[in-house]
Amino acid sequence: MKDVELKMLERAKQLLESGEVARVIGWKKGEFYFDPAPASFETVEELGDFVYNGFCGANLSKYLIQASKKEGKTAIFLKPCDSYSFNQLVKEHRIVRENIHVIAIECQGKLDIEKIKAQGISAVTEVEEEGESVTVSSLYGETKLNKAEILLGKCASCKGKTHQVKDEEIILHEMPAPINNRFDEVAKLEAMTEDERFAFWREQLQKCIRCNACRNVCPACSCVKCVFDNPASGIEAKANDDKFEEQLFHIIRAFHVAGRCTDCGECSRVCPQNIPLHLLNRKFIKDIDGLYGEFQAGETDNGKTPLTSYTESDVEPNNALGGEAK
Amino acid sequence: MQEVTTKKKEFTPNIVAFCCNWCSYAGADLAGSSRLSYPANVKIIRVPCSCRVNPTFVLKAFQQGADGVILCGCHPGDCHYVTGNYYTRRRMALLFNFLNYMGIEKERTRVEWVSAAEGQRFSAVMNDFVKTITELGENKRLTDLRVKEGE
Amino acid sequence: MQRIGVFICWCGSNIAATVDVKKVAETIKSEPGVVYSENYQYMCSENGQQLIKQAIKEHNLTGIVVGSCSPRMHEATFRKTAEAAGLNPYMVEIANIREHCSWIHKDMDEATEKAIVLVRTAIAKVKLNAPLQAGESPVVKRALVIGGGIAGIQAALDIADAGFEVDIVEKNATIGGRMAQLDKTFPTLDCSACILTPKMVDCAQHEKIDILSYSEVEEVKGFVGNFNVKIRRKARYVDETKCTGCKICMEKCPSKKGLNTFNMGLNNRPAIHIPFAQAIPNVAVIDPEQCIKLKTGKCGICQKFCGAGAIDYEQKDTFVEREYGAIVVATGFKPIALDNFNEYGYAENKDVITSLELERLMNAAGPTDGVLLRPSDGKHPKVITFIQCVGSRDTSGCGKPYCSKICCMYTAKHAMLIREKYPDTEVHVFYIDVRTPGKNYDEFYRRAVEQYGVDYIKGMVGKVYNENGKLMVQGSNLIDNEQITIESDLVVLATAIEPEPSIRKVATLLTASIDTNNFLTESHAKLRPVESPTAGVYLAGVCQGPKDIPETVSQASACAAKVIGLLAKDKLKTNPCVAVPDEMMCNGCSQCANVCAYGAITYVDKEFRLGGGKTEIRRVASVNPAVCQGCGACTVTCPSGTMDLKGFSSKQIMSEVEAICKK
Amino acid sequence: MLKIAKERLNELYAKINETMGLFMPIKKAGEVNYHVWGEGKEVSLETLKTVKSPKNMFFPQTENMMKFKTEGKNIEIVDVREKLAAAAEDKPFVMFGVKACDYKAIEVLDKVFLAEPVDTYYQIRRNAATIVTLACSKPEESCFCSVFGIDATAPQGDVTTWLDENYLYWQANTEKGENLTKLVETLFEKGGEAEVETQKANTQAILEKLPFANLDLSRFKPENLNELFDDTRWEEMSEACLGCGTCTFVCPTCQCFDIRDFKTNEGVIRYRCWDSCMYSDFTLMAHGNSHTTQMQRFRQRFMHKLVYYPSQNDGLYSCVGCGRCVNKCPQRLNIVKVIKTLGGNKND
Repeated sequence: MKDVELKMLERAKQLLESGEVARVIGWKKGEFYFDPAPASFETVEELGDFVYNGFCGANLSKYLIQASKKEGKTAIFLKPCDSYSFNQLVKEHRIVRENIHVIAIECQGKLDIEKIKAQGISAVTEVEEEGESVTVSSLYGETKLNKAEILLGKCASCKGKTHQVKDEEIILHEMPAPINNRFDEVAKLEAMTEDERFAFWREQLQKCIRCNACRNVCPACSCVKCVFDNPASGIEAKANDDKFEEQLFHIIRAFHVAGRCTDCGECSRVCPQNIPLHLLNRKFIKDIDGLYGEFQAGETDNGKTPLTSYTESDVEPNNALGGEAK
Repeated sequence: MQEVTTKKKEFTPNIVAFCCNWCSYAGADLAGSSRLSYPANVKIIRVPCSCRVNPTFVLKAFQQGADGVILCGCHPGDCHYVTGNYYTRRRMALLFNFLNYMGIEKERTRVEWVSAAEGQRFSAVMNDFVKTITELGENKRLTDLRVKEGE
Repeated sequence: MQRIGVFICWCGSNIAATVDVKKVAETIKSEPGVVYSENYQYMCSENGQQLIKQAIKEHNLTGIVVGSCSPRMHEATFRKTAEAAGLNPYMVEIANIREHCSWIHKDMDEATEKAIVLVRTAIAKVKLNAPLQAGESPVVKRALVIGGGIAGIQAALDIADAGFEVDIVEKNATIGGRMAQLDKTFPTLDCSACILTPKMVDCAQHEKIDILSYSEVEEVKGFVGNFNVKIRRKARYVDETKCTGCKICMEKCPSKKGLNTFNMGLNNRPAIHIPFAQAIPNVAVIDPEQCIKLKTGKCGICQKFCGAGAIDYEQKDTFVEREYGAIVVATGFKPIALDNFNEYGYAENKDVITSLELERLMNAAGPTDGVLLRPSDGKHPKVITFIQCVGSRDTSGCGKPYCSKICCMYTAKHAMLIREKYPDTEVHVFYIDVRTPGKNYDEFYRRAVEQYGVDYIKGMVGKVYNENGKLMVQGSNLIDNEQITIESDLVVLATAIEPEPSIRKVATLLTASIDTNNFLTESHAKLRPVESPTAGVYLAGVCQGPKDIPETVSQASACAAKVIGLLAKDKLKTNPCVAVPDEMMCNGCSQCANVCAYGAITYVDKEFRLGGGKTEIRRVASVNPAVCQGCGACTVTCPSGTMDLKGFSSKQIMSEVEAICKK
Repeated sequence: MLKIAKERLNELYAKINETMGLFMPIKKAGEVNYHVWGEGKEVSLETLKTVKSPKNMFFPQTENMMKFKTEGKNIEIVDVREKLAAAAEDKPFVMFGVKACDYKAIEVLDKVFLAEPVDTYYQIRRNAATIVTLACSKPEESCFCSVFGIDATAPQGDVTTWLDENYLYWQANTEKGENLTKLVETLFEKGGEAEVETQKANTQAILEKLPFANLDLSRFKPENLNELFDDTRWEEMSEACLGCGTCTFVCPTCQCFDIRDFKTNEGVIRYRCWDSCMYSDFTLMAHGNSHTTQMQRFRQRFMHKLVYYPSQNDGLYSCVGCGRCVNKCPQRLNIVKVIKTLGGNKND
């Protein structure tokens, strides 16, 4: 992975030095190996902090809403799954495509520091990646972990390693094959009784602190002003005061991104209470696939979404239960 | 136990029906002028087209304590606005499915197409829906407890 | 602070018998915002309206709620009342306590309680109403008539006579439509051509009428008063301005084996042809599927012989775009296909024919020059059996559930004409019911039975089959309660009629609604029978429902009257209840435009102040209020809540929900 | 000092629960937060950082302030504090297992809510609570309480406790603590001073090794306010900020709230709920918003923690180094990065 990072750094330098782009959006070093933060680099000096490692899970595409409106071109590093979000944002006219230089980068699956800590490892100071094994050093000792156990939730059901958009690419090694299990958990929930499902979601959503991290990180939630922040919407709510509001927020959010959500998994990655929010969006995706034919948001940067199109023979709502056309 | 049973019997659900102006509201009018009765706990909100019904309205109704929500519109293909109800059909199919996924009883939500000529059907649909919701009981899963404070 | 007035109508005893109107009015008085609440026997009456007007003025009302019949009935009435008293007409809400309450509930307490909730709901809404101003749009003083049959012709003539320009778009090469194919007309038995063709000529000669034959509507944009229509003028390969209608080409054309559709395919016609002698325009047309020159490039005989030099094999479809203020749809009908009715043996037996085919066989200008000869062998049929309701009043799903309305009368006509001309012919008619409402209709039918000795048999036909060259019609006689078989030479099927299939496309273009039988839907079955729900679109003839010639002509004239009324105005008021975007919230994502059926939404780049002296250019939605029809599809598609609908705003609907749910 | 064997802790909880409410770190749906204790609940005392901090118990995320009951045109105002006070008196509660940083955070909040004018809602709950703290024995990499002078090995509180493999050690510090001790005394035996001292020393050694132990706060002083405010690096520090409220909602000292109305069947409930300076509508007023960019909002948060608050509270920082924001920020921004960028490290 180090070679990929070096190549990216080299390319970023070239682009900035040649003046081809005014800024490069990537990740910069944090306090630890495992906490790189998204960053915009405007000078070669700033690139001193540039990093690309197993913890660069963040989807950077949303930053382009602002960046693509700035003076000069912006180069961005997109992992395969981020490229879907990019396309979707272009489709919705949120990104000025001409102002962006997309560098498709290699991704071998990203790691989740919370999962590492959940193994009982506390006070992590260093992480080393070596192929499929990860060595974690802490103040209390050293542990070797298998990469598969500590993948980010979204990477554990990777949609595939094909970029949907790119102007150039930095891919030095073969990337792992897609993992087609993303509807398994949804199906498991579907198989439960209504009571069990209600209990499951109640318990999960009760944790919600309405911090809006899921919404604010979501590339599909790119509204200038969210209905939940807008007193004129009639459903404005700042903090949850009742179980209903948690449901309202998550139901409406899932509905608003239905047909637009690319399943990038950022919502679940950022949730401080680890609510499996992606299972909400995946339900919509699964139903759309089942009822109206397979659809992957962000596969292209144009065309209608399943909710802005129809066929005369669509299934009736009362018969649509379970998400399969009858 | 005794008390619970009697309470259950007394339960009269509160039903919100969104009706499109051109077909279903007119169908409800026809039910009226044909004197085809349905329970008084069905209350109709007139919307220009079923496609005007935002999922937030449906949720708002449940929040405020409605026990069932039904959307009525022109039959697919007959929409006064050409395609409005086609969008309704997709939106509500997905929304209702989703609500059920969250554990909301699937019978609580319904979409029916009722033309302006179907007064009989309107009445039948409403009678049936009220019966279903009465059997299902109170909406407890999507209601906002604050709304009912003091009850 | 809102000052709401509430007016509860008794509607005589219609409401007052089951709703305690006084209690409703009294209870509502304590609703926040309500400053006046009254009940009255008939709010819609002159006195009732006077009461409202007075209250608006005396109590300075900012909004009113009328608890009465359906808003579909009197909303407009009370809006006018409010306006007359100086209140914006959109500050009126109706609580439907009749159709949705008093008429369906029997228990007074229950109905009263519901009425109170309904009135409260209307109050909740009216509190959020905003005064709306109807916009204005100019009216193009020209009408389009789609379809050149008798309905279209009549409508066009009436409109043109009032001094407005009219274009008739006819998809066939000539106007005239179905009526041109008919022989005689009931109940007077005058010759169809004799009464129709002068009207066709009138059209052709009228300085205000432009006939676009062999043309079809391709695209319709705009809205009432301002339709922009793109019309495809199909290539007829004959220059309309040059052709003199001499018909030499028809004689010389070597490709003569085309089915003569005007004669229902009972004989043939050349590739280049004029559909019938009195065609308007009297101009030839080439069937490209049949023309040797157009198919192989070799021939060109007609061009050689055409003295006028009118033949143009290179002709292409052309398009004209015109503006219209109003559109009349008169697309007519066709008999249904009989594929689902094998029992009548129509496909196997040449001598089983439809009534329209019989019309051609009896017409002097038809394939047999008016002599009734049966298709199989050209002999005079001696026994003719008519079968009624073939595909009409059919609930089996094979045919149509409705009554085609014209069959009883034309069958009586056919039977009578045959008995008149060929008295030795035996005529039987199988019928379910004979329906003869209409002036002189029943008399006409009785003449057929009593004077002309037509044998009417009440009963259905089970089967028609060929036995030794004879057509055996096996049916039941319900009066005598017996199964009978009639050995016939000719069987005539009174085939159901259905709207011309092209209607679907036309309806889509016009965004006019269609019922389950493909008939165009009228705005109100009784009170607005010739208007489509789409403003500025009117319906004439069978496209709206089965009807005979007198009815069609009446409806066409009624359409014309409506169109004239519209075109006589210089400006139109537009519906103010349209979508309105809040630009501050708009992401410019285009989802709303994707679901707008009217193309009312466009996007513009706008500059917004961000604070700190910074600005940002954003793509935002913009709604054309004259094009928007106010369905609200965009409002739900919009995730940011940018789109709202005036008159049915999200806040209004949610406040209604709240009011209903409040216990 | 008293002690109780680890396996008898449930008896202790049950005993407290007989007469008082008992809130403690309990795992529910995979996450540890303060919940009401009950038999069979998954207690997780060792968890250093509950997702929501204990502040939620005194300053709940949402709380009704009053009700406007309407009937027709009449409005009656209902003061909910009477009910609240009665309930608190009826059943005072124990907060069990509060860590040193979180206890310090309550002190920070006290200075805001208990200063004149007193926030009576907060006060009622605060008075009803007996706080039992628990010393940390296994600090994490994101912990930096020592930077703020907090001793994680000996937290304050009404009662201080230490937990090792075998025992929970108990020491009352206040009258409230004594009262609580009396209630549960019978369960305890005496002793444990030596074990506690050992644990303190061990923990102390780790605390010194923590990566953030040497953060330098010296620059965050009222006199540097303008200089810090105008620092050009705020822009790059905040550029990845999503504007979500995670940091503020997990923070044990963030105290901003908003007041809103909610319509009910009976009228209107006026409630307050946590607000976040990270939100675009924070301090939104009729004239508009005084913070128009995310940078300004971001700066507000850290300036408040490190400069504004201390300048009004005798140098007391309103960060306690719990490290929740370090763990939870979706894009890995946090106060440590800000302190390092603007203040530096003592060893640098």
